[in-house]
Amino acid sequence: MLVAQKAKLREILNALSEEYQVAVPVQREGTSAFELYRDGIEVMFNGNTSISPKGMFFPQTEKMYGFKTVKNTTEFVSLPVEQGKRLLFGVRSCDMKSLDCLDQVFLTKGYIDEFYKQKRERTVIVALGCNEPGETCFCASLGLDPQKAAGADVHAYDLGEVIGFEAVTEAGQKVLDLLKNHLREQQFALPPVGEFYLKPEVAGVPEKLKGMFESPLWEEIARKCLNCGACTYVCPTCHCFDISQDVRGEKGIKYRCWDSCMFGEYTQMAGGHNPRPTKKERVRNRFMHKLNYFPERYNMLLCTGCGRCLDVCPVKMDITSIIQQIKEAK
Amino acid sequence: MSVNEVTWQPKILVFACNWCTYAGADLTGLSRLQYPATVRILRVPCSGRINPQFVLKAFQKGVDAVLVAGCHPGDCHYTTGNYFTRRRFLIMRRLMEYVGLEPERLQARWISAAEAPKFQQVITEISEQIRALGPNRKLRDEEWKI
Amino acid sequence: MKRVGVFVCHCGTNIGAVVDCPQVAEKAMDFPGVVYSVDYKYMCSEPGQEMIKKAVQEHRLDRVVVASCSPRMHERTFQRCVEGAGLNSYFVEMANIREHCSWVHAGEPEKATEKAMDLVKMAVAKVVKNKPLQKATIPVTDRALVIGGGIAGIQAALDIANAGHVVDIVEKEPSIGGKMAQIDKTFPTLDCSACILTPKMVEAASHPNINLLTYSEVEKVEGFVGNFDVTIKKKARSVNMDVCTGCGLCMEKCPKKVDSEFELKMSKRRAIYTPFPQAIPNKPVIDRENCTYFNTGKCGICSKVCPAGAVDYTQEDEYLTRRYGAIVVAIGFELFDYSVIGEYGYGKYPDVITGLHFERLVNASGPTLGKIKRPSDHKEPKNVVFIKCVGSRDPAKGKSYCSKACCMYTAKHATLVREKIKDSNIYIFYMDVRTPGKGYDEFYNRTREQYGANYIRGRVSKIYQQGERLIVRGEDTLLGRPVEIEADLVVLATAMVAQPGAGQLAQKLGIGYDKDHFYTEAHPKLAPVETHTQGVYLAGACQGPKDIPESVAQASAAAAKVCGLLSKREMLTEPIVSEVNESICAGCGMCVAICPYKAIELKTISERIQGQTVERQVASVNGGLCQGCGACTVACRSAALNLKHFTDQQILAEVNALCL
Amino acid sequence: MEDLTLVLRRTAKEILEKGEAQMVIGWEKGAFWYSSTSAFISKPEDTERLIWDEYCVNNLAKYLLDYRHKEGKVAVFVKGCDSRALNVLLQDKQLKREKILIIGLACPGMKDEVEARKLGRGSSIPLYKKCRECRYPNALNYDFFIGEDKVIKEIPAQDDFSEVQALESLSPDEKYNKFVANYERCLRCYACRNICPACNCRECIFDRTASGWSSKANNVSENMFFALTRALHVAGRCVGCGECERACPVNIPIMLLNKKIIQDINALFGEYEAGTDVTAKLPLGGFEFTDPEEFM
Amino acid sequence: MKYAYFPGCSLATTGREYDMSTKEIAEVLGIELWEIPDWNCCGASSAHLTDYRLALALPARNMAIAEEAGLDVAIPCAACYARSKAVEAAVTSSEETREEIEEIIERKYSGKSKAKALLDIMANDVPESLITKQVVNPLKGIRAACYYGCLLVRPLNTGFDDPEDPRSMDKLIKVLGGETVDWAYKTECCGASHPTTKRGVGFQMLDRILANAKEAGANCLVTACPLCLNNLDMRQGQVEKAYQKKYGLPVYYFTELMGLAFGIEPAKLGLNKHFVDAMPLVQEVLKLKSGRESA
Repeated sequence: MLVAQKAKLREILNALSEEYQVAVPVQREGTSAFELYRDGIEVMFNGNTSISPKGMFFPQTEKMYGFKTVKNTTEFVSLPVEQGKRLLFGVRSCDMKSLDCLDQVFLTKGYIDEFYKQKRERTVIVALGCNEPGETCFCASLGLDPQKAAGADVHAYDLGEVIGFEAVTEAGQKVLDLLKNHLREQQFALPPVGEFYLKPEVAGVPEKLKGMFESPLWEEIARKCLNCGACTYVCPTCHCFDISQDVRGEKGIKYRCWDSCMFGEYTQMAGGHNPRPTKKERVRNRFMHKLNYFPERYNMLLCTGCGRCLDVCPVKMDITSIIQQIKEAK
Repeated sequence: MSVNEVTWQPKILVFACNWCTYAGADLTGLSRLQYPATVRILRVPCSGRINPQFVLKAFQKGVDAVLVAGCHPGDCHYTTGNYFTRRRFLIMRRLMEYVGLEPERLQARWISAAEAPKFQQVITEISEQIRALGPNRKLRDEEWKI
Repeated sequence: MKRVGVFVCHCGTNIGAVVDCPQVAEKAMDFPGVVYSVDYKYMCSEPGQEMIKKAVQEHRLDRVVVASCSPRMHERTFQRCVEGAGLNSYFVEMANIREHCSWVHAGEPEKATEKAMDLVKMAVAKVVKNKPLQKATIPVTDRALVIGGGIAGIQAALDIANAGHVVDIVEKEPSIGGKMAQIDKTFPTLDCSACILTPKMVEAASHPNINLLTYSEVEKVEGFVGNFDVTIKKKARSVNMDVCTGCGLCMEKCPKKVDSEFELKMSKRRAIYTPFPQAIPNKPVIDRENCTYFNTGKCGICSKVCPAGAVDYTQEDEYLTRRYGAIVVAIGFELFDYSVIGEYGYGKYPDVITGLHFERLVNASGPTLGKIKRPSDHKEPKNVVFIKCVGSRDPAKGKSYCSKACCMYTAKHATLVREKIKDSNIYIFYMDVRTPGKGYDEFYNRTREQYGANYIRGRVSKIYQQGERLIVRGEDTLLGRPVEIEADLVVLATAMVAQPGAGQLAQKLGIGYDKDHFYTEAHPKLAPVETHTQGVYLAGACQGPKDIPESVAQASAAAAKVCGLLSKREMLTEPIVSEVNESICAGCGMCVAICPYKAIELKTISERIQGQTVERQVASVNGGLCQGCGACTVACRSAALNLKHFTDQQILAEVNALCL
Repeated sequence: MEDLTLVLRRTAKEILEKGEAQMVIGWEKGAFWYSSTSAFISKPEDTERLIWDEYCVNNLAKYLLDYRHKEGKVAVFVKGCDSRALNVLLQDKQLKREKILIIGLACPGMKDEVEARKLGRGSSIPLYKKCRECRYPNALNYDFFIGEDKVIKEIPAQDDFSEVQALESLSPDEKYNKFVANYERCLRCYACRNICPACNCRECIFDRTASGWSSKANNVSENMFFALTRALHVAGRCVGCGECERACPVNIPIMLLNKKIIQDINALFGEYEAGTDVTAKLPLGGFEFTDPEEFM
Repeated sequence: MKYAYFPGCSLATTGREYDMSTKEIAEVLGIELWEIPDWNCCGASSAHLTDYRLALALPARNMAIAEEAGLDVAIPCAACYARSKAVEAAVTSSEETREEIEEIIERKYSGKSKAKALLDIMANDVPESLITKQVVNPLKGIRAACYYGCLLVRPLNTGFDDPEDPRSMDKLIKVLGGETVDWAYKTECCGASHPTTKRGVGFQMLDRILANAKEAGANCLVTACPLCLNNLDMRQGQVEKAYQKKYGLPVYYFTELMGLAFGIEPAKLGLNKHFVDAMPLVQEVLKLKSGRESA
């Protein structure tokens, strides 16, 4: 395994910055997220970020195109698009899995989302293995390996004083080649993964949900819910968006921005009708989508066990307990 | 609107009530009292109609200063509208200052229909203050230019 | 897409000499929605207006912006102009490029031109969001209500009735007449008050267009201008008015004697009574609180002696609801209760009285039959002290205002004392003597010079009883020394204060009142008899202290306003009013508290929510009452309220346009 | 508090058995030892789930809105701050008093769950800042009260505005930079709004882009517009329960804005403590002729 | 009950009996009086004739010491009370004044400690039941003209009683079993220093007070002010001589009468220290009581 002293990470990231636009997990003001790397910035090693790296590929607000009206005719104006290679350092297994989910949505089944694709294609990902699961983590229950993130270009391992690297893809190999002078070969065994506190049993749940659309369970589960969008906005897999425009006089910009199925106006129709008028329907949709519709369509859960939603939920809605309740429901 | 340092001129939005300040501004014109061409007056029926959110929006969209103006207390055409204005903007001005807006950029004055010299003086004064402060960038939503 | 036409006016050289009007017109073509733009010498002239009308037709314009002078000058002109072109009159906006531009930036033509463009841009942004508004008509009920049957109420009622409208007078006492009926003589002419009042009372009672509702009070007021639904409580008189002949036998025979309110407790009346001999209607009522029959079930003498069988112990309070087009409030005043003032003995000295007591003491039909006798021992006083401004101009213990009539009535009292008691001495303590009024100052001077009243400029610091006399201690500020007078009688010119129930009545009517509970006129100079509630007018001292001539003048003014309103079958209402989006309104009621016109109330609506019918409250704007100030819209957090023609969206559009 | 849990269960059970309410809203244990969460109990036997411990921070008052159009009564447990919140809902005419059964509690102060997770079980966990400053630990408006002693802590004489004042003393640019730093990370998930008892509009203007007030776009300018507008909307009605701050997934010190306004209302229009008196006139729902005059 | 106690200069000199009786009754009622250590003159009228700030600073210092101890201040003398109340009002109504005064006295005084007239405490703060319980000699035979003087209840809105017709002392005397008369000179000026410097003016003022009390049927005057007592008691003989009248009205501090009612030995109350012999009426009260007891 190629390793480097943790203390050398700064040099490594500086070296990578010469080739890539690098983003790293950073802690700030009691919260954490991926930020563009600047020399000297402290990289967060403990646990996962509060905000997932989803926005790197699917930003919360994304301009699509501009337009201009001149004397009753409309012209389109293309907007500058950021180019160049990017590198994401420190993506965890769960978030790696979420990119798999997003890839399914944005790149398969005959529809390609150019905005997503452009960003995805110019990004190399160095995943960082988890040794000690967080209190709200449950990726292992969903079949993920917390130490080796599937789909990453490079696997990095936290080995105490040192960091280990293994290239998985060709792009990953290029990254390590770049770091030749900073890495040395040394044998290391991966430390054992710690115990998970949350262990939902997800087997059979997607199938069981098929018959549970009218279950009284949803009403009960939904009672707590405030219908805020915190869970959906921190979720690495939620990918709903709304298209809107900002018009200033004769010019304007079309943009898309994250939307949340928890919001009342999410399914509001032009005529005022709302097929999901109360939180019962909204909560049901959220979990049906994650645990039934998505698996049916893409053959994978729309949940990666990152635990962010149960961490941020102000009223402690807990997907693991909901999975349990579904299992136990008659 | 983007800020061009060279050609920049202060852009001051005045919310004026129809009965006192707007009429006062009319009288300023009738009296040919000159003031800088930095202000644009937006007519509302009563200063009580001025929603503090209008002020926020104006700063977002790019004005350099806002003047909220209406009848003197006791003179409101609608009896009490300006008393509500007073309460709302006592809070609003302090809040804006608290988040970092320079106090000169949001001002409130009572200007009656007869106070043309006062209107002239207030506008001149604010224009000078804003010219000294330079363009406002705070709260501004500049993302949407093409 | 809207089709906006922009018309830029040069106003001769007023605008054109500074602002480059053709350039403004040209630039306007770039603004979203503008399909036609032109400049012209005089937009408001006949040819100018014709030009607009023609352009509307030729270019299929549906919105018009006129960039010219102040809308306060010509908005109506251009509204009529576009109306003439077949558009809704609210489809025109004006950009004020004269008063707000060319005239004030004369030395900066370039900047002025740039500003003119901005102003046009703002107007265009607004006008495309203008909605068609219609002036609505509301029916006007041809009937007026006068609340209060004093001289102001009577005068207003007579004037309205003489113009051919039906009027109801509601009076809480058993008789109309009010305070003026208690007064002996009127200044400055010294003619007898009853002699000039009584004919008016009779006229009111016999007028075919006037209905008297005495011993009645206003219970509830609903509705709005032209259509007030007023519930009136007619208190049980216990005497059948239709049958009673007013012979007075019952009053003679009634064994129960009670202090007379009319005589300020200085003499007695019976439990079945009319307040005074000339009362109108001159038919008695039973004071149930004091009547032996009502208290013990025994007696019943009045019923037995009544030749007409009019006494009816079983009568009950009656409520009637009538619709009125207009209301005149004339509830008058009360006198300041001087018993809160320690210097004057907290009301414990019987020979310290008010001016109104004095009126009764000097009145030929009063308790002393016109002989001035002091209450304690019925002796004729020799030294009489008058103290003015008792409770007036005294923010510490009374009211801060001047009661206006006291200087004159005190002078009148002084002359009356001197006329009736030749060897009397008069001392008048005053702060200032205020006598603006026709013949007033002459009267005051006569009081001093001819009648020899001693005017002492200063306040009284203490009155106390010493033996049979009252020692009045004060200061003569002109001589700069204390004075002490041994008085037989002290007459206080107590302040005029609002009626005790004035506040509650104001709340029922939705009109404003000041800190002293006097009713607030709509404008102190230009709308002195109107209130902020359309259709409710003020007359007399309920609006502020007044003497008789002023009350009568205001009453006639109020009557003129009422006649103006009632002369039409229906009236137009301004369409610029607030409106509620009920689906958004949460019914918090913040707007209700804020509206100065009581135009908003909460109403209950029922709607289907998820297959279930629920009732909830929402705000509801009464377009007849709303004056369009828009204060409510700001209080509405969810923006369920909006002001037509000045909507959030319209104002935001102007803000946005300015910032482009 | 152990004992009170039993009283609380018994009370809830009685209420349901006697049919005094259709549902009882209280707290139950969440996934972790330091998390307690709202519980909705409608069967007597389920009352065993209810608990009362030092993590019952969740303000339950706003849940009542979900049941305002339902038949029958709902019972709710309230601490001091919840009680003030409930009063605001009553003041705003969003609830009918007769449809709610309020069970008052004396609150010893709630422990900070973020700290709890950090410090671990068994260590001494500090109270939430808002609890340390709390002046009304006891429910103010209730049908009956659970617990013997009402005042169970030393109550500060005044709200603590030191953080507000520290911020006020900075230069305009310093203040603005802090403001930007805080709201740059706002997700506009509206958790703060949705948990806030003073945010009780039927439809928020931020949920109606058609109103023209807000766009859905997330940028710091729009985020600041949201923050300032919400602060103005709850002005005079914020009870200081701090739930907005607790709910924020990105840890924005939202109360800094609310407390600023509370401080200014006190100074300008006289002391006013939202939610302590249902009959009080709202500071921004009225005015005094004698209000400070600085617009001359 | 605990108060800081500010006796003031008079109580250490001409008004000794006021101080003595105050301490005696306080003990009986269980009121702890903590004499302000190192107290200074309230400034009386001389200070505020000299300088506005001096007039506030002098009493402020006393009040500040009491505030440090967290106590309200019990003040027997009417002038001391008026000055101390004035500074309390000044610092609470103006931040600027407070800062200025604090700078002068080099202490903090926020106005939190309140100046309280001793009469106010006895009439309003001490529960009536507590006083009734202590009465062993009801004041039968006392027909008092309660004399409040000019300072105790003025100016308007600061005092504890009606400035035109104060009644707190009347109430107290009645609780003690005495009678009071309604008279007109309750709040008139006693002449202050005029009886010393301008006898003509001063004596006339005293004469009117005494005459009005007598006329109203009083057999004694009761006061809460050492200067008033001084004038009415010490000068009474001179006034009688000047106007060829005979009044013979003893003048008591209300505290003395409280002490008398509580059964405290008259000498301990200073009742033997008066110019107009105060003892005969005292004896009468005691006699009436023993008469009642023997009967």
